[in-house]
Amino acid sequence: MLNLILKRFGVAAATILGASLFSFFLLRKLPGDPARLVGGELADEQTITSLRQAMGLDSPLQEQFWNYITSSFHGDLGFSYTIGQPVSELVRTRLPATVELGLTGVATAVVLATVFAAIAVYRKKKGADVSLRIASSLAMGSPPFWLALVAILLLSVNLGIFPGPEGRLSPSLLPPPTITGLYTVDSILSGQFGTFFDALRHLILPALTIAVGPFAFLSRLFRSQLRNTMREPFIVVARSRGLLRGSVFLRHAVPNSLLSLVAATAMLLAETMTGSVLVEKVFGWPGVGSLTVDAILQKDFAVVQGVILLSATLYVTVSFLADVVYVVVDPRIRAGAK
Amino acid sequence: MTESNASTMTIDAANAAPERDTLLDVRGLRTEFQTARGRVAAVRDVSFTIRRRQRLAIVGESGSGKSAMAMSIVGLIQPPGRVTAGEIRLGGTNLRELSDRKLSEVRGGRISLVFQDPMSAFDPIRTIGSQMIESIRVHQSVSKRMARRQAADLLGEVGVTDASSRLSDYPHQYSGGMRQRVLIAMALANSPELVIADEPTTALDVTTQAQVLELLDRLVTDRGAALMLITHNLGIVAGFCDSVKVMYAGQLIEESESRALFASAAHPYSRELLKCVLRTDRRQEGLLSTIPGTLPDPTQPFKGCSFEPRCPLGKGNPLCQGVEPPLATVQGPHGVQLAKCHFAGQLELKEDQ
Amino acid sequence: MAVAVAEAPITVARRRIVKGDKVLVGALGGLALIALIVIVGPFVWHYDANATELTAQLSAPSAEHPLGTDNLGRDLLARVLTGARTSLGAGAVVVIAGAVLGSVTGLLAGALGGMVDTVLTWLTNSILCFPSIMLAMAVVMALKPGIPAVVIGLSIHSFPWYMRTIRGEVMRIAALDFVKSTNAIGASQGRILFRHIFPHLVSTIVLQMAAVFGAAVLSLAAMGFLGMGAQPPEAELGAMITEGQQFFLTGQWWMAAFPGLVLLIAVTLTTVIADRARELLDPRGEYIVAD
Amino acid sequence: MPRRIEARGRVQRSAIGAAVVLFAGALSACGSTSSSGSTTASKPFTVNWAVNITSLDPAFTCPGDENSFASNFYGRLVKLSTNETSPGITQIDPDPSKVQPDFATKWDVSDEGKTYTFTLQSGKKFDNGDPLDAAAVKYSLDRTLKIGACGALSLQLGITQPPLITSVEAPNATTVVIHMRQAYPALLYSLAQSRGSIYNPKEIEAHGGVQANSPNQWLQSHTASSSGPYVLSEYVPGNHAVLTRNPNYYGTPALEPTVRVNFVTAVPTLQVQAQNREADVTLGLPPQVVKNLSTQACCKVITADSPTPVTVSMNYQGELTNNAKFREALTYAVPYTDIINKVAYGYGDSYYGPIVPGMAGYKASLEPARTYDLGKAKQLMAESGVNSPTLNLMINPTAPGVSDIATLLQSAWQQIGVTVNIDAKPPADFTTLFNQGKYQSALLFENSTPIGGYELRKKLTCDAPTNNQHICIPGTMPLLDQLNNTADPAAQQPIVDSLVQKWLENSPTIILYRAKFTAVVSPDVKHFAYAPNFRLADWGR
Repeated sequence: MLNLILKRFGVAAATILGASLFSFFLLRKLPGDPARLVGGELADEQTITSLRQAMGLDSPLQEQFWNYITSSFHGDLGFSYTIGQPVSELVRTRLPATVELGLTGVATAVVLATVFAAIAVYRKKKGADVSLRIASSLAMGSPPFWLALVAILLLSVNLGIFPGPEGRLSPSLLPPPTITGLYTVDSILSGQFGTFFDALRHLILPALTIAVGPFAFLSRLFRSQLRNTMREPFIVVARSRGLLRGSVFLRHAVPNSLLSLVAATAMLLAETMTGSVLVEKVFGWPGVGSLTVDAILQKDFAVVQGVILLSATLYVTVSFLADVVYVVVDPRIRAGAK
Repeated sequence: MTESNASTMTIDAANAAPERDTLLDVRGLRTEFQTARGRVAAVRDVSFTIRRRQRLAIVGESGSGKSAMAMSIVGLIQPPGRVTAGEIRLGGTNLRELSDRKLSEVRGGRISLVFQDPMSAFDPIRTIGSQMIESIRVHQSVSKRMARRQAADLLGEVGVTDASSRLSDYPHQYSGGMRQRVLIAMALANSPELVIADEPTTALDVTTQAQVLELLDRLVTDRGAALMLITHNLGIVAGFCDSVKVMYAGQLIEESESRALFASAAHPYSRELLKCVLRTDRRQEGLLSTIPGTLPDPTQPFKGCSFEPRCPLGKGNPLCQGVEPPLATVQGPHGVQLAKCHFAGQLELKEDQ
Repeated sequence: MAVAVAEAPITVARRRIVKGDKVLVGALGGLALIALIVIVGPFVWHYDANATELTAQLSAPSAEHPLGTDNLGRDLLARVLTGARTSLGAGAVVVIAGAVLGSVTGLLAGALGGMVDTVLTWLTNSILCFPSIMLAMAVVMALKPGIPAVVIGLSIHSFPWYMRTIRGEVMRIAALDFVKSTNAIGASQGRILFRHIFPHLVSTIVLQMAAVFGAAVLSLAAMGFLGMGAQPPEAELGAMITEGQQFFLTGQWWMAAFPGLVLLIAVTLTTVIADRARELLDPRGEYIVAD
Repeated sequence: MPRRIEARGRVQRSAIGAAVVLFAGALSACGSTSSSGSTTASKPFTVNWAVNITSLDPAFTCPGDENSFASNFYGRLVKLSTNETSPGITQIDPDPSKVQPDFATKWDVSDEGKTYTFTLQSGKKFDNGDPLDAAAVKYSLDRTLKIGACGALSLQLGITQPPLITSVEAPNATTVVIHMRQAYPALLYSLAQSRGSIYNPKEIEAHGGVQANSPNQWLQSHTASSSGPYVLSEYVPGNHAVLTRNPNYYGTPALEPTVRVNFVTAVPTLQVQAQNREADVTLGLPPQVVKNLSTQACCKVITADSPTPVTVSMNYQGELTNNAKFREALTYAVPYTDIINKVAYGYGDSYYGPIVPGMAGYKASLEPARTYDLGKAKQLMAESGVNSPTLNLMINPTAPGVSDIATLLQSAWQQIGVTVNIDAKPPADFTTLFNQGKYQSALLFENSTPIGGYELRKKLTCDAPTNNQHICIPGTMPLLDQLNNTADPAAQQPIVDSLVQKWLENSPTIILYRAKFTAVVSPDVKHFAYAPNFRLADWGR
């Protein structure tokens, strides 16, 4: 078992290293000169030279990489000259926003996908199933950023049900004290219910938009998994023991099928955490995604590098956590792990 | 599709058993599957009865419709399968007319099933205990604690040592034989009147098979339940069941007391089956694959006898090819037998030719 | 044995298409229609996608301009047609490039094994740590904003799946008897790969390509939306949504609405096709066996 | 009686549960919409600003917006005078001779104009209590000069080789003496701007000190205390800043006790919040949105003339663009009115010359607007000897409106036989390539200072790093030397005129229009001032 853990850890570390290596050399092959960017339009050669020195751009590439790896172990991810803050600080302030959005979005997707797929499979009539398939195909095919725009136009501008694309909170409100960094959680923990409702209102539209893609994916997966599970012998056996179709469905088919969602959900979570760029951009959500876009356009190495490292780490961690969940939830694997 | 002239007469009727003793009465049961290539009848107008405490074996090759018949009886035939005709009377009620809710009181209550593959018969992520408790509490209004005690007792009864602590184990922690025992225990949890055992020993090794059968035998006897044993292995039927019905291509083609069948089968197919058993006894490989040919294509309508293409006696015979044989009564040395064959009663004669 | 298994479902699928799976045939027809319109349309429609006409600035849809005009008075129908051609064409390139790249690396990793396999597997694991958009953005940053960079990025992101599948299949089939015997006769390795192993995988690869296509088109549009894909004045659906975004809230909804709608329809159709095709080809599909 | 598990019921109940949760969400949404409107009294004065701030240090950073924002935290020796253009709304006067006292109560200029002696207010403090005195002023100016780059360049109005300011002295707590290499009265103008800011030496020394030619990282996201009207009490880069009134400020206290500045680059957000009156002031909206909002009750649009021309810079030494006739031909083939009306939505005006109208040194008679004259353009094309040329036009499409203008130019210049290849670059590449002069032509929104002489020097000095168009017109260098050595504005004018003349003869730049400054303010806003460096202290309800 220890061997297995060590091996997994090794693979994870190699993967993160690979991702950093890949991005590092890809990014350092850039035509633009970051020092010139920082120096600004009127910088003379002397300024550029000393800036290159200060930014560590004058040393050989492999040395730069080594420096980068060693300092990132100490939590130093470099300095963002386009934002004026250390990258670690940026990640610290931006990540909770992304996590809150990603978690809510994926959780919504999981709930909706399981509920609708379950109804579609459970109903004997074809209507529910056909509706689900149409809905999920449309969800799969809709560009999320476009959907966000339409939602904003209809629901917040025209009907005023939701706030405009203004980020996590009404500008007039102060964010709750930082406990977890998630505004909805923090506001409840500190008893600021007005802030909670405001944060929730701001969260609903972006989270729903985020949820569209994962919903399409998960509802398909869960539907086919449920159908397969319903064909498993133990389902008929349970029926033969006198359980009603509904009980068998809820007590046996659904829990067994849910297992198959764990890995997919984990991957979706990792993907939305780092890939929610578009939705963040449209809703003015101050997360990692919108940070990344600006950093790429501004060629802010340190930030892009940091985000990629973060993304790789997230992926590896999340897939590891998914395995842990399996061990906890699935008795067969749990037994194997002992 | 040809109309079969299904006989309403059964061996039981022929033996003139008292009516009040009848537990299950199946009449004209027909089960069809809707497939991409058309409708397929898996069970074709089957009629029979089971008396209380009777032990009945249904024998046939895989694909002959045995399991479909069993599932049809408890109303668990899965779509696209559907029971399209017939009556299934348990006591006075026609099970086909019951709502699913009423029917599920019967399932696992008055009629229990024991399945073929103990590996896949359990929900893999629930403990054995919770599944047993669930089965008990569906039918009996007892507390969880009581149900658990009952479950432990049952487990002890089927020979699981340290029963109460093994209730918390998951299915995969049991061996195949043990799982089959648990399955039997669950089937008997609510004192059923009829146990349908569908190939209960196929997945087990030979020594375990014997133990499981012995267990089944004992428990069924203790509880006074009737047993319907579905198998493709005639070998285990001898000495275990009172009567045997042989199924071929969805039809019952021979009905005999088991002594009578083993002494002299009334249908050529049964004879072939018996030959296989004998060969197996002589330690030869393979069980039933040795009957030459395969089951007829169920999507094609039958003309004549369904066994004709494989029948050592009737192959090529214009009568067998053209006319479906009736279920004929044969008076054998060990009692009345029924066989769906044009040559019923004349098999020895024909064989000698 | 394996040959029979791999061939049969395709035959079944062909038969079903001929017999008429209404949804599949409808979706295929719809997509073919869109492809036709998009390919032929720009030649037929009398407006040029880039011709500005300031007097017709921001006209609502009308008989003259069925989808209206944009803020520079360019005909939106012409732009949508050209834009859809760009988006769908680039999506097709991504799909093909990913499949080719993945097939080659997969065959290499599976056939050569050892160091090559280890390195390639490590590389793909690392690649899969990024969401596709992020990888595309990194490539854009290294090269320059534009469709070529995005296509490269998305292709890189899409190839590991093919590689893994093909690598596994090559390893599995290489162990089978008939391949060993072919080897004994003296057929070269490459011949074995392409004559015997590759054909088994075609249906799997095609299915994956169908599934990736929709996602690729959306990612391309997303990059266009972020200003990292197609560059002005080039018409591309995602970039057109961005252009229309500013006018969306001031009442000129058509600029952003139509490109998005076209994206929605095209990608949904490909999703449906990929779905149905998978059901037809998947042996675990809706097959029914009595008893 | 057998116990049953009511499965169907459960499915329905959970579905209803989900619906209830969603509905509750919607209800709460409605509930708080109504409440948010009524809390305007306690709401901080909110400024939505479409800008990305990368640095808060005016001693280093180049972009005007950043200097503008950062200048609110620092006091300066002098300030610009203002004129009220309409009730409550003021605009600055860039004339250096009208500069007013600020932290300095008065100043004396030596006879030859090379030494300025400032007398400061006494006993003043930074917001954290540290003394605000002559030593701090000397430290601040020295720091700006030492760091170099944009700060030093702007402070010395482009005269850096050799430096204009030779030394700064602080003989006592209330006296600062600035020695210059030569007389240059416009220095007062730059001292009144962000570059003349006074920092707290203690804070800076505690966080990295001063290094030559390098920015101080800490100061990019922090302020060195505050000597100005506002204190930066919260700053989330790329998101928002909260400014609170500095109780120790030496001057007139800020109008609003608290100002929240949201850095929002998403236009829809800005638009929606302006409409909902969630923002008191919205800056940086694209013109069509401003136009749209100007017709709505939510908003009042304030415009001001600002030195922000939109130009196509031609690389003076590039292939094709080195042809003066060709450049001139292009200037006659621009549909100026169309661009102003249809792209700038009327928020712009026309002129043609190196000095923006309203700048010190501008003469309307010298710089009349160009006309759209295709005949003349074609004639000039013929004279130029260039045959069916292709012009590479570099743009940064992330800047609003840029790609529209580029597309229009493409169609317009097509008519005189010029094929335009639009070369879109990401902002970083655009800046790098432009500053290195590696382009043929580039479309940009310029932001110049209102000092004509400075602008001329910046753009026309051969081989200067600021001359990114590589303009080098024979005979201009002696004129520029003469301009550098002339202190008196009246004496400067003839030199400026000749330089402008030279520039016009060579048409190095196509000036499309001058973009007007626009701010969308809510009707509650009673005070608003436009200045090159926004003084938020003068804005309020």
